[in-house]
Amino acid sequence: MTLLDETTPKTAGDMVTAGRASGALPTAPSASRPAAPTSTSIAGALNAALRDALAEDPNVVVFGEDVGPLGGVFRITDALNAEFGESRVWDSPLAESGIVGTAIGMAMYGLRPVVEMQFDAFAYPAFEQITSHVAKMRNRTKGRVTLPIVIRIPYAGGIGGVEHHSDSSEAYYTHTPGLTVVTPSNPADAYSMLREAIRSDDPVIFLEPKSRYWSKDVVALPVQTAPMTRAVVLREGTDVTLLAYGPTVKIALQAADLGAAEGLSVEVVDLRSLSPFDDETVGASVRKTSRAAIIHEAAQFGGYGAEVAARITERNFFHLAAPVLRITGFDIPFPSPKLEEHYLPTAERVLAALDTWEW
Amino acid sequence: MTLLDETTPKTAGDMVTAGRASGALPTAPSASRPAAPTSTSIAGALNAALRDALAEDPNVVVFGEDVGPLGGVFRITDALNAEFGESRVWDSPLAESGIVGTAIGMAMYGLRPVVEMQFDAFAYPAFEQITSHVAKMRNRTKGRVTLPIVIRIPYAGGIGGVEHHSDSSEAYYTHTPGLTVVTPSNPADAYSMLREAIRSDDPVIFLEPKSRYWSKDVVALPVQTAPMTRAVVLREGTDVTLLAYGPTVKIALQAADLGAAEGLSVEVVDLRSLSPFDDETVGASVRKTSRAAIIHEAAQFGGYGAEVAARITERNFFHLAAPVLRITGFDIPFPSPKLEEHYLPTAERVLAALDTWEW
Amino acid sequence: MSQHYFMSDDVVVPTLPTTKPIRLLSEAGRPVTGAQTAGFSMPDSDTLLGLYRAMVLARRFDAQVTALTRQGRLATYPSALGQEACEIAAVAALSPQDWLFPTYRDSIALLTRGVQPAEILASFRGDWHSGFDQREHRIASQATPLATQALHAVGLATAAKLKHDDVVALTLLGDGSTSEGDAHEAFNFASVWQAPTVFVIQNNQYAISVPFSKQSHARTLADRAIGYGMPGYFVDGNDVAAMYAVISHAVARARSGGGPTLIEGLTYRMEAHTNSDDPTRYREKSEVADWLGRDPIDRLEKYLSAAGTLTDEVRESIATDAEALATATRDVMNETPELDPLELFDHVYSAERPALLEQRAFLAHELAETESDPAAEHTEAEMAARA
Amino acid sequence: MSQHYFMSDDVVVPTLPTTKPIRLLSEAGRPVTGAQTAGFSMPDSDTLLGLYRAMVLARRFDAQVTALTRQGRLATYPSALGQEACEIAAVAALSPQDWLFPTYRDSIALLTRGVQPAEILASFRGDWHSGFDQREHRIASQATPLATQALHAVGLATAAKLKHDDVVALTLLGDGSTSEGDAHEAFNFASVWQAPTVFVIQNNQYAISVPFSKQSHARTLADRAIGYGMPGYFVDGNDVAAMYAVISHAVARARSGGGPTLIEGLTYRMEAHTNSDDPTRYREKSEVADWLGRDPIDRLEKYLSAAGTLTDEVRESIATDAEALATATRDVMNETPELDPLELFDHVYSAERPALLEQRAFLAHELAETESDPAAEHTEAEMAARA
Ligand SMILES: Cc1ncc(C[n+]2csc(CCOP(=O)(O)OP(=O)(O)O)c2C)c(N)n1
Ligand SMILES: Cc1ncc(C[n+]2csc(CCOP(=O)(O)OP(=O)(O)O)c2C)c(N)n1
Ligand SMILES: [Mg+2]
Ligand SMILES: [Mg+2]
Repeated sequence: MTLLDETTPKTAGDMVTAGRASGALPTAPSASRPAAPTSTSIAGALNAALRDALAEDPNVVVFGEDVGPLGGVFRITDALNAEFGESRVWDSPLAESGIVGTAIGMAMYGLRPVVEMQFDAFAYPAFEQITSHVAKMRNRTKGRVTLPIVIRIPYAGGIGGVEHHSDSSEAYYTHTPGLTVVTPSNPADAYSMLREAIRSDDPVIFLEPKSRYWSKDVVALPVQTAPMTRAVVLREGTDVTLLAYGPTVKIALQAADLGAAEGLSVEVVDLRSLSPFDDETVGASVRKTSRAAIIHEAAQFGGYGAEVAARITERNFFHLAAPVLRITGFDIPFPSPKLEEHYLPTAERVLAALDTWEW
Repeated sequence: MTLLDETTPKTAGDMVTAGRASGALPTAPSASRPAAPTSTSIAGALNAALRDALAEDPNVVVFGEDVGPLGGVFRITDALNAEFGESRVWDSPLAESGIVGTAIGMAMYGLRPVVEMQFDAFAYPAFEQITSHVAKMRNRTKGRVTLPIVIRIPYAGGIGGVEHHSDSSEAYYTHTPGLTVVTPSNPADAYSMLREAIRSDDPVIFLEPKSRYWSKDVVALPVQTAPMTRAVVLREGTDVTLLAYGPTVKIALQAADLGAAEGLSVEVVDLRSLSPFDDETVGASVRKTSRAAIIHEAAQFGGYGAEVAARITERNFFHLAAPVLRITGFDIPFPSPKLEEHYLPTAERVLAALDTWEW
Repeated sequence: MSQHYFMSDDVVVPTLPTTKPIRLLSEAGRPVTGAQTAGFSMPDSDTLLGLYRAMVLARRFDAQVTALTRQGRLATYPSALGQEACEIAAVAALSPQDWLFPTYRDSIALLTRGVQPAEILASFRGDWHSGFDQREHRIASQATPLATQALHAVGLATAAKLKHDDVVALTLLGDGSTSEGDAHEAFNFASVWQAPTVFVIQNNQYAISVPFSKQSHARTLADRAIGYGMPGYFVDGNDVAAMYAVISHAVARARSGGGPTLIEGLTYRMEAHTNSDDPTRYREKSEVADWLGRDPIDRLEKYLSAAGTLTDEVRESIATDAEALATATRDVMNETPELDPLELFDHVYSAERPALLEQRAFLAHELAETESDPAAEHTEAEMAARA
Repeated sequence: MSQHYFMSDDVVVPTLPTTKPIRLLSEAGRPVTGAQTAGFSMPDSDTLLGLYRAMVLARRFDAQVTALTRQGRLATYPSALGQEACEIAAVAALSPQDWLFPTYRDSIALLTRGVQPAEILASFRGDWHSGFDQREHRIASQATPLATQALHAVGLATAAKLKHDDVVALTLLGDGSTSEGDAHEAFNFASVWQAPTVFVIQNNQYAISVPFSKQSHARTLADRAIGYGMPGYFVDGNDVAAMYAVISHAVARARSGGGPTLIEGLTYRMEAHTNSDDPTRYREKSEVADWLGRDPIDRLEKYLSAAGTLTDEVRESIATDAEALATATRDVMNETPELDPLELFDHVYSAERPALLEQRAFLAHELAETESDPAAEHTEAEMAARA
């Protein structure tokens, strides 16, 4: 307006809620929530995390396809629309680029949108908004505009889904600088990591292993586990490090059991954070065992395991007794329901792969 | 119609031109074209390849943004609209998903569309069509519907482009089963590989290194070089294998010169085909030199170099004297024009990286 | 050169779609006259009888598959119960050489066009992603990524036009899918290229749980046509006579070089979105009951019966055919198709890839091992036995 | 619950945009009366004078930057020469608290809203991707990926609405960009959510080389509005009075809860797309000359001069300001900003990442080496010297 009337308004910037400092974790549980340990599924934990985040911070909003009265096709947003109303949790029109694009504008204004992509492959229409804006806005504006957006994506297979319902798309996001990509493998992490993701000032791709939604643990919510950017050693061992995340953590643990039966001491690391990668935790484990394998469902070629294998090797070459192995999906489109069992990594395949090493 | 009138038409399928057998390479040059060697740029070679393909096969069509009268922003389609007319080479509306999506329908009907994405980052709106259809159609239909589509994408930096004009997006495509991804580094390959891509029954992502468009060689067109799915040893050496593609091949050759000055015998391999990966050629080189490094512009994390490093290591672990190195862009969004020089790999950085090895 | 459209005097002011849906048959099955027909006339009785027969068979098939799905025999099945008028009219309006681009919801359109139950069900029971020969039937695979197939239809229609072939491409779209960018791009490409394409939106008023009021703020989806300079029709999607008349008109228009048309059929999804959906969470039973009273088959049946076209004899013969179809459909599910997991590697590329052959060999080896030792597991006992 | 819109009697039949563009000032600079004003009235003279001043300054800036670009001082610059009426009217119609979502083409809109030349040029001369403080100016970064910013505008407007803040978001769009899926999704989300958004399409009749006739088959882009149930206006984009009146109306409508509006301003891109474009390949010089005769500044100047508002004195003072602006703009290019390559790593994430710090350290080391030995190269001589 200066050229028009020479007055430069300076007020509106203040209307915008500045992003909150990240890093601080919640200390007090929501008053309304008892802390008694109960059997909780990943789905239930995610639902609780959304509920608590909505209750704690009026800037948190949840929208997407069917997340309102239906509660999402996986029921992760169950009852939230009824509890918080249409202005906090609502059904959007059916358009993923629109969902992510409008979330960007909301985040610019100080909201903290949590959006759901209904299935992995249905996030692809939003790829430009994610890659060219969500990932780059902070850098473009020298940190002046941060985008505290969480994009929740149920991913991977194992549920007998028809075509396009079982993609593992993590490699697309982890290769995109500016994104934080995390994935929980158990209910406690599901709760804690989603809370932390929502509290983060950076955009987070939050990958939910859909085949594990209904797997349960006894947890007392709210719970705070390790920071979401850190890997966690789930099981200690000395002979080999199995690296897994999301849906394959269970397989790694099964493989560890099978291995133990063969006298193999297997260390299992749940990566949790795919970007950033926790070089410290992983490096320490690999230097201890001198052997590592990474397990994921996505196709092998150019998959996330390639990065894991490459960086472990770069950083620990002279500690390695054998090449890092990749136990992954094949380099083919995800199969139809009846054939997915032949595609998905199994504990037996992990053991068979370990057998290929010269010990 | 059977339930309506019990007649099941069986004719229309025949109207559809069946995909031609792939693999056969052209033998005779177009009659109209002299074979005298002339100084030819990559841009010129690509233009000639399109012209010859259009002349040879009436099913070839070229469309996209500004590819008509303007000849494309890089002039790769220069004069083709005038020569072949609006029904063979034309400007489409401005929508990349629309361009790829309609190309799919055309290919289903027997055409061989060659479409242009104006810049790398502007292919992202087409990501769903590429990932969920272009890559999967053949598999979905058990080979009954093949999609002989070429998606040309000028990629990478080095031209002082403003934001979104310098992305290296190869890792997104190479991780997607069903796609063939190739990239030439010199005029002869540009011609030969584009001809072969257009002749392929499978969809090809054809990545054009935009900073090299105007680099020239003396070539006689039409030319037929190695099959597009094979890597080529450009320079023989015994101490180390430098792997490069597209814009970084020049850097590898410079590094080889610098290395030679230091008494280092450097073998340079131009990968040419990113998917499939030519394990045979690369493996032979690496087993000879026992050391390898991969150079690319894209960010390192989850970049194409991760796959290269991982598979070389898997397949040649006990031949390797040192970890495979990655000389790549940083894990940041591509910088603004004045800062790109600090981001892009250089021959000096390659040499510095080789210095980090214990020799 | 650029188009100074505002300077030319022959700009055609577009005709808005009607506010009431175009209708030829009242809900009571009586012929409609006057403005609501929008000048369309009743198809002849042979055509109507053919449509009736196809709708009855389609419904029987759909009900049978839904039942099989409830028994857990299929991975999923999106029913088109209540949408038969849209589905069958769309197929009936096409000539043999035309192409159909359906969605997951449109199995009965495939059936009506001659795809066998076994071929249709292959994907829903999880054998392979698509189970029929697209080229044989001129039907694209049933699209799951919403609205993507509309662009394929435009591309195919454009290719046919370029080759001077007499081919029209018709695509079915859901109301929800019109919100996707691809729907817009398809409308726009079709109109700019004057591609012989017909867009039939089945507005069944829900996208899974999301009601149409949250999907669009427009009076009708047919209004979208205005923005692309193409004709748009808002039609009673439960009136098969009207749907057939309007779609046929659009197909003829496309065939004669008149370009694309957008048609919205207002209908209702009587079943859940798929077997795994729970519609009680988002809609009243009364609403469903309400729409039961507007059933497309009932309506035509009343009309044809009153006209004397639908005799008891014909009705019975159709019923018999329908039962035979249901039996054939059940039989399909009693056959266990031989699936070869190794085929997973065979259709990814036309050319062989050494790395893929390695993976194929790995699986072949694994399968052979399992076969030779079906109980094989890495158990302690087994290890001990082996040692 | 689902919307049985065809059953309700109070459906509003949409009003089609006019076929001739809305106009308040004739090309000769005389006030227009009658139908072509569509009921809009002439802004007051103070406003018009303000618009005039802003247009003159904007044009001077634009010309200066184009000249600097021709000298190779900038990486690129997309000129808005000839589009000043659209650009300045859009900015002038906004209140301070409103947000603007511009594209690469809209630098003069930024200038008019108070962004300093140095801040605008930072991105075009290649210093950093965006050079101004978005929040200070309530202006988003100039968007390059076409139509993406329209969704950001809708999102921001929705957030403001949810917070009950009095904020309108206006986005500028090119004619070509309306073909993108994102444009459609933005129109639809805005109308379904009744977001206080104003979409201003500058139809400059070209998308780089592609004329509007290859972009749309509709009569006007304003016709798109019908399909979203929002008002659409087709306006003479070289008539700043009309653009200001219509945009102000739309902003007021949005502010009062009336939802979004779509406005098409018909204008012309007088310059090449950017400095690297060659428009002789795709358009006639005569066409450009033609549009020179419809210049938006001339038109207003004639009107204001005739009305006595624009005295020689005022004209001179504006000219002086314009020259001062041009000088300031040149001065910007004479300063060499200090760029710290290490800053490349500082804004990617809010939290530190160890691996990124390693890369930062690598570059710091490399920079330090080059600094200490500016001629450093891996030459044989150097190697020998080191040894
Ligand atoms: C791109 C994309 N996003 C989301 C989905 C998930 N999905 C499948 S069906 C559906 C609803 C579609 O509604 P509509 O278009 O009205 O068709 P209907 O199911 O009612 O026939 C959704 C959201 C999808 N298949 N594709
Ligand atoms: C998604 C996307 N595709 C392609 C481009 C390349 N591109 C930049 S400007 C332009 C033309 C835009 O035309 P229009 O929308 O009319 O705006 P104008 O330049 O005329 O102001 C194109 C194709 C882009 N920036 N973004
Ligand atoms: Mg629907
Ligand atoms: Mg334009």
